[in-house]
Amino acid sequence: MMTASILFFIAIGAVSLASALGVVISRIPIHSALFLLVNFVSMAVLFITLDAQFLAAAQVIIYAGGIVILMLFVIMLIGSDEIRENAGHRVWTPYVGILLGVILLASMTFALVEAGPPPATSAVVQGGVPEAVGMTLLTRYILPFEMAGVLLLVALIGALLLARPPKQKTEN
Amino acid sequence: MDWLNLVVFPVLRSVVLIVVLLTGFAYLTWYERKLLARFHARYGPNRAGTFGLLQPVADAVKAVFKEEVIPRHVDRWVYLLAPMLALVPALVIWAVIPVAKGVPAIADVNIGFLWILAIAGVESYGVILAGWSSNNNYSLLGALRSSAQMISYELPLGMFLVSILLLAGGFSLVSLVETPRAWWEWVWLWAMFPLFFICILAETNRSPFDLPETENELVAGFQTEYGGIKFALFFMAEYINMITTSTIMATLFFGGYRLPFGLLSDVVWLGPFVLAAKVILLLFLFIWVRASIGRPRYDQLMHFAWKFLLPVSIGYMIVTALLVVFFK
Amino acid sequence: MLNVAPRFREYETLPSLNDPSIPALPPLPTGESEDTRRIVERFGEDILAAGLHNGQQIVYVKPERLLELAAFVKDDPKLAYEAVVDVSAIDRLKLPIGADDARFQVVHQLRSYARKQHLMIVAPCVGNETPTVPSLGNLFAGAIWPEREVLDLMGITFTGHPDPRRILMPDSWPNHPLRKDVPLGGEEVPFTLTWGDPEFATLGKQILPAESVPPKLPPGMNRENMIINMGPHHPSTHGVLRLVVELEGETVVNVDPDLGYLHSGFEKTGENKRYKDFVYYTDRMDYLSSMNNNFGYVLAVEKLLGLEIPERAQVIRVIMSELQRIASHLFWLSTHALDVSGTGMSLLMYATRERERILDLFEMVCGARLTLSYIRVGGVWRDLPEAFINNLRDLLAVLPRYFDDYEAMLTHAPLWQERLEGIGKLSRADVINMGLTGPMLRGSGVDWDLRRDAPYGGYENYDFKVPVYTEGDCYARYLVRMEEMRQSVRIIEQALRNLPDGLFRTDDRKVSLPPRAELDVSMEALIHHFKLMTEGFRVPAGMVYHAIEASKGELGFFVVSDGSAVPYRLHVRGPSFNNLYAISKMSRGEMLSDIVTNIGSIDIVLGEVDR
Amino acid sequence: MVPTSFYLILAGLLFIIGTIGVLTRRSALIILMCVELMLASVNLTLVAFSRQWDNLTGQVFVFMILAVAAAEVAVGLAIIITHSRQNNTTNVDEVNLLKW
Amino acid sequence: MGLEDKLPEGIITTQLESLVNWSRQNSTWPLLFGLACCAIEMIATGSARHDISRYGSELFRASPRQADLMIVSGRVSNKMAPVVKRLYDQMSEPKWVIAMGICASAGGPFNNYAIIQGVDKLIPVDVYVPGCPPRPEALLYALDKLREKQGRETFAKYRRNELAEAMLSPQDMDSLEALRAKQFA
Amino acid sequence: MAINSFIKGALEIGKAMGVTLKTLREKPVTTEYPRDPVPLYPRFRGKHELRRYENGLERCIGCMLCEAACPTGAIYVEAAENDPANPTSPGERYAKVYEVNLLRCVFCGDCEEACPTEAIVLGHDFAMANYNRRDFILTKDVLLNPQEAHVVIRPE
Repeated sequence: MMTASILFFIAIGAVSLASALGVVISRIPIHSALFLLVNFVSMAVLFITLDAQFLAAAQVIIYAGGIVILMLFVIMLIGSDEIRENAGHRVWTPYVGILLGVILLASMTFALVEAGPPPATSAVVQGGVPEAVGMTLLTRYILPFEMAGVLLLVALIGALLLARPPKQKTEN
Repeated sequence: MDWLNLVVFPVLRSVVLIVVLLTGFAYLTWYERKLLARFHARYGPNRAGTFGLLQPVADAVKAVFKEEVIPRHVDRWVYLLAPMLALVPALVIWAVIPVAKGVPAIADVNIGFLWILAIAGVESYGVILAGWSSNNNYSLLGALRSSAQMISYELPLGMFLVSILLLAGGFSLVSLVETPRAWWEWVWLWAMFPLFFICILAETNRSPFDLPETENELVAGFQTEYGGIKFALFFMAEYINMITTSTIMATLFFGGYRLPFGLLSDVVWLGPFVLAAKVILLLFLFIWVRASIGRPRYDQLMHFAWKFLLPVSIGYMIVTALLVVFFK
Repeated sequence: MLNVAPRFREYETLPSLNDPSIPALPPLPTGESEDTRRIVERFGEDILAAGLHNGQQIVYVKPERLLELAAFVKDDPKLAYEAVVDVSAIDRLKLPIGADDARFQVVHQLRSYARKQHLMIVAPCVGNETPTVPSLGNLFAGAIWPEREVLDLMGITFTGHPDPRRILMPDSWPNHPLRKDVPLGGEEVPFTLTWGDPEFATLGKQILPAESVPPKLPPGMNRENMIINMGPHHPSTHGVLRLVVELEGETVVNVDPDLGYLHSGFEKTGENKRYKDFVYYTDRMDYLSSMNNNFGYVLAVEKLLGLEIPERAQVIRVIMSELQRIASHLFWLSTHALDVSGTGMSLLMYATRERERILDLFEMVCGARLTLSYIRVGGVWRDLPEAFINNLRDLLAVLPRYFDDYEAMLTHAPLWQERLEGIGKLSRADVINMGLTGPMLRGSGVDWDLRRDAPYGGYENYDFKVPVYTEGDCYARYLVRMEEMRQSVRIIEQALRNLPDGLFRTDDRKVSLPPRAELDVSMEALIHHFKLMTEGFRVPAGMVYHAIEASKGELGFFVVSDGSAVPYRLHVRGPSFNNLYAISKMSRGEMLSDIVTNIGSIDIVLGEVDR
Repeated sequence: MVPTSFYLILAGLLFIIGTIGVLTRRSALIILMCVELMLASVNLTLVAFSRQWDNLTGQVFVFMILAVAAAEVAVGLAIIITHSRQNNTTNVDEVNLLKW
Repeated sequence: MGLEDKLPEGIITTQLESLVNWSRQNSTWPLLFGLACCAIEMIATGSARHDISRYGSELFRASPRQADLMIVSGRVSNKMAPVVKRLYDQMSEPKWVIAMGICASAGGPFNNYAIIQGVDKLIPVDVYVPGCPPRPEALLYALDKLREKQGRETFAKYRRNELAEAMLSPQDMDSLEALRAKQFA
Repeated sequence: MAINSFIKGALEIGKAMGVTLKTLREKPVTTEYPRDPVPLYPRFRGKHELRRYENGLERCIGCMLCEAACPTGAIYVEAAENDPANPTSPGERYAKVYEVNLLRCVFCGDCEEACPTEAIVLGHDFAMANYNRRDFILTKDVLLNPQEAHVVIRPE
């Protein structure tokens, strides 16, 4: 079973990497959003392999069911014309971006190699079920939980205010 | 043995389920056409086979042998992907629904409710992407409507589901059906059924809330550019969604595969039939509503969701929570 | 390249009993009325002629003072002609006019709702090849579309017109079809004799290319917004209407109707057919209420003829006209419910189910379901069959119950109310200025019904209520039509009670066929029969505008006769055409779905809009 | 059982892809998506650690991040809509009103 | 074309052919496309009294891509001609056309400048229905006639595109514009 | 009050659903056309037919009045002198060619009305659909020998 689950992990990981690349590379925003969706779903699957079913469901509900749809909605709303990526000035950013990314990758690899393999997993977490997460959330982390609620409310109001169409002189 | 349990049985079950669902879809179209015809004081299909029973076969064969056109102006990949995306969620939602005592369709997972919510969330992709990829203004409007509508109605739907969850005390649908309930719980549950049904209508894009495809305004809405088998897939998705949501409603509100008062609760094979009977009755409701009620305007639909359903559903949830805390 | 077989047979080549006379000019009006006197007093020499003709007030005015005259009759409280209901033009090329006489005349029909008066203003155009005349469009919104139609079909330029585009014909059309020097067109009718002609050899096999030219953006529309083409193939435009809709989100910024996709050349055809033949064509104009179309046309011709109609025929006509009104409204109801409520809605089927029963009655009487041509000049086609009265009574007994059913499904249904209330609002001033008629008028608080206020065909003998609502929205128009159906039932009941015995068509043998039995015994009857069938009847030279209250509004026929058996000029004022003008104003600022509601609420029939 | 390090490597790669996206792309929408990508990769490490140490705090953290992500997307998209409405572009290079 | 392109010829094909023809006969979805008077009778054909749904044809599709049958119900004007043609082109094979009423079939009473004298100048017509307008039953009869024709169809027809061959070659074609010009010459 | 209006609306919706439910119980009004005969009224005007006298002579005397009366020019008649020895019709002349172009006819009944000998009548056959445009020219042969006798002599 060990090998099977590792194979499974590799397959899902590959999907998630490929879709992530797709997000970055694709020219059409809608395609990017779709790749993002694939990435999120693969992430949810990874969560399940990590025994976090509740989070997996939450991931799908919030990310796939909410965020990506919202993005699609916005893309359709403002028109999905391709953006001229090679806009005259600042042609150097992509190269620098890729360079920075490579540096980041190098440093992380270095850190991982330096630290050596982490200790083998000790316990089998049965904490992924909703009850356990809920208990933790509403007891120990009640304050952050409430804060998150407030944050969402504020974001909601903020988004509303921001996206409200500019006041026009109605009635003429 | 592990393999058998892990792979073979689920696969077998899914195959059976898909076959049943496809047949169900085919005969649902027949059922709807016949029933709608009777509501309209006419006969409905009766040329293909006795009582038109072969009508779905004719439709299916015709659709398969129709020329497949991919218009030049569409976004090819997304255009082809969309019908499948529409159909898949309608099928996978079945994984958690119990069809008989101790027999979930695929698996009795402990996040059954969340699964339903999650899949309901991705259901709208097919419609949205179809509308966008068609590169047609009508389709785009249909897609916009669809996305807004789905997000709006998911909220009250989620609230209602959470309320039921509170009553049930667990995420599993199997235990929901099996747990006996007090009479006031039933009454309290049923009181909310009409509103839940409205949400379901909106979620499945069924008339009177079929705004994404409103024939009279948007020609065919998101599916304007689809023909042949691809259109049939959308059709399939809509109708399988109807079956699926009816099953969910039957499970949530009407005791799923169980007969009332615990009659014959030991006869396991009766379960699917009881469930099917309940589903057919609920489908009748779908069609009856379609025959009787006009369609609201898009903005009115949104107002209804945000200004009426959402507050009511939140209120309902709070009251349910109080009831559960004090009486259970 | 293709040879057309030279086998045209004209009616004139057939033995006709007396020579066709030389075309005559319609005589000038004589006498005067209070209104014409007032106008003549004010404008003096610039009024070319004024007075009464066929009982109508007509004023001929010099074109340079037309605008002033229009403003005067509109604003003068003693005249108060608030609305232009129709604009048409006459090409007098084939009439014996003098060399310095204008070739084109523009004819305006004005209406005063407050004083229940009608006024016809005729203005000759300046210039014979490129005629011009001032436009009344800035004064009366109701003149804008009719003037565009005249511009399109007659080629008359209206100076100062707010929107001078062609309206019916494609932009690339080479001529102005209603001019008298333009031929009717068409092709020969094939028979086995001519089947071999190259013209017909390829029929059904030759597929002609027809490129669609990308349409121009109508003026005043912004490409930045979403532009949607509703139609000409769209489920809810009630035919082949094309609406160019500018949307911002789902809010309508602008609507521009594009007509002419069903333009069938009725007027030109009518000018090439005998009076008796055109009855069949009127059926096909507003094909939902052909009885009313027959009625309007026949009344106009009878007015020219000065014909008296037997009492029984009058009552039969009223019965038929009202039945047709119910049938038309039922069809409107079903399609309106379909548009607003969706395909599954049963009301579509219920209303058509009851309509079928009316069509059955029609078939019983006329032998056809839709294109009835039952009302003929001089009376009606045949007498009522015996079973008709009883069947009609049966139907009348159940109809109100069905209406109750419809109302139970709609009137207070929350979704229906929400979709209709406050949608497509038109104020009283708007509807009058735009020249709207029928339920559009009555839904906005104008208490006007031609059946009551300018009675024709014996309507003065019936007691009925004219429903009027002041809200001016789609819901008010819905209520108006529902009530009209009930009132129509009342009228028919009264008519049935007073159905007299007697002739079903006039016995004036100059217009009406002799009974078949007489053919074998009377030579004179045979002669009349032959003459009526070959040449038709002649109509004295004259000019008439006659309007009736059709189910969709004021249906007017403007006929100019030169004394022959073929109309010289035949113009139809279709209620749908003028009512449709309001769609832009109604829909602006509302949602996309409301356009559909508004179209349904206007109740258009494209056959009549495009003619 | 897949070792935690695998998850960490995957998360790292995803994070880097996200970073590169943010740095290279100019469309505000895609930048937003890439930020989401980075957040998601962090989520993955948190869940992986949560399992590693048998401690639910990691999952609770992920929950918070989900909330933050939702809020961020809502506000971000609102900004993008407003901006594109006024300037008709979502190109971040053209968002330079504050530049002197 | 659809699947039939990929099939070998043989007995199975014949069996399949009859199945496919049967399915097409019983599931002919018309295009929701009304022009004039005949459109009203077409609607009446769908109404409760006549009930076209008995033939499985009540699904009037508004989008040409989903329709199999175009019922040209009424007169086609010069302005409408390109639209009709375009709609026909947008329908996917196999597709059929019923010219309902005499106006669509041959111009009918409108023998004048405005009306195309028969829609078969624009698109190939399978069944013509006389009548002005035809009774709903006449349309149902035409549908029966069409079913007869559908029953005789073969895959080969679509494979070899016989339909196109039956038409004249482009150089023989007269354009609508030329036709129009001839009328006024 | 939102709840109040909601309840009222629900009642109204219930009423509408009641109407449809009522119809569900009724028998459909459909006429099963090809199976059941269509109820036609005597005045219905369908396909043309030419009539004969009982002795077999054609009624048509070739007067061409129908052709003149036809508003759309759908009738074509060519008359010829009767052979006195073997007359086709009782009069002096008979119709050598009598054709109706069904695709131009509006079934108005004017020919019927015009005919002095009641030779041409509009029958009750409405099933005229066909595949080829050439099939719609009714020649004299077809007109004289209808497949089924649909002729209804109208009392008027």
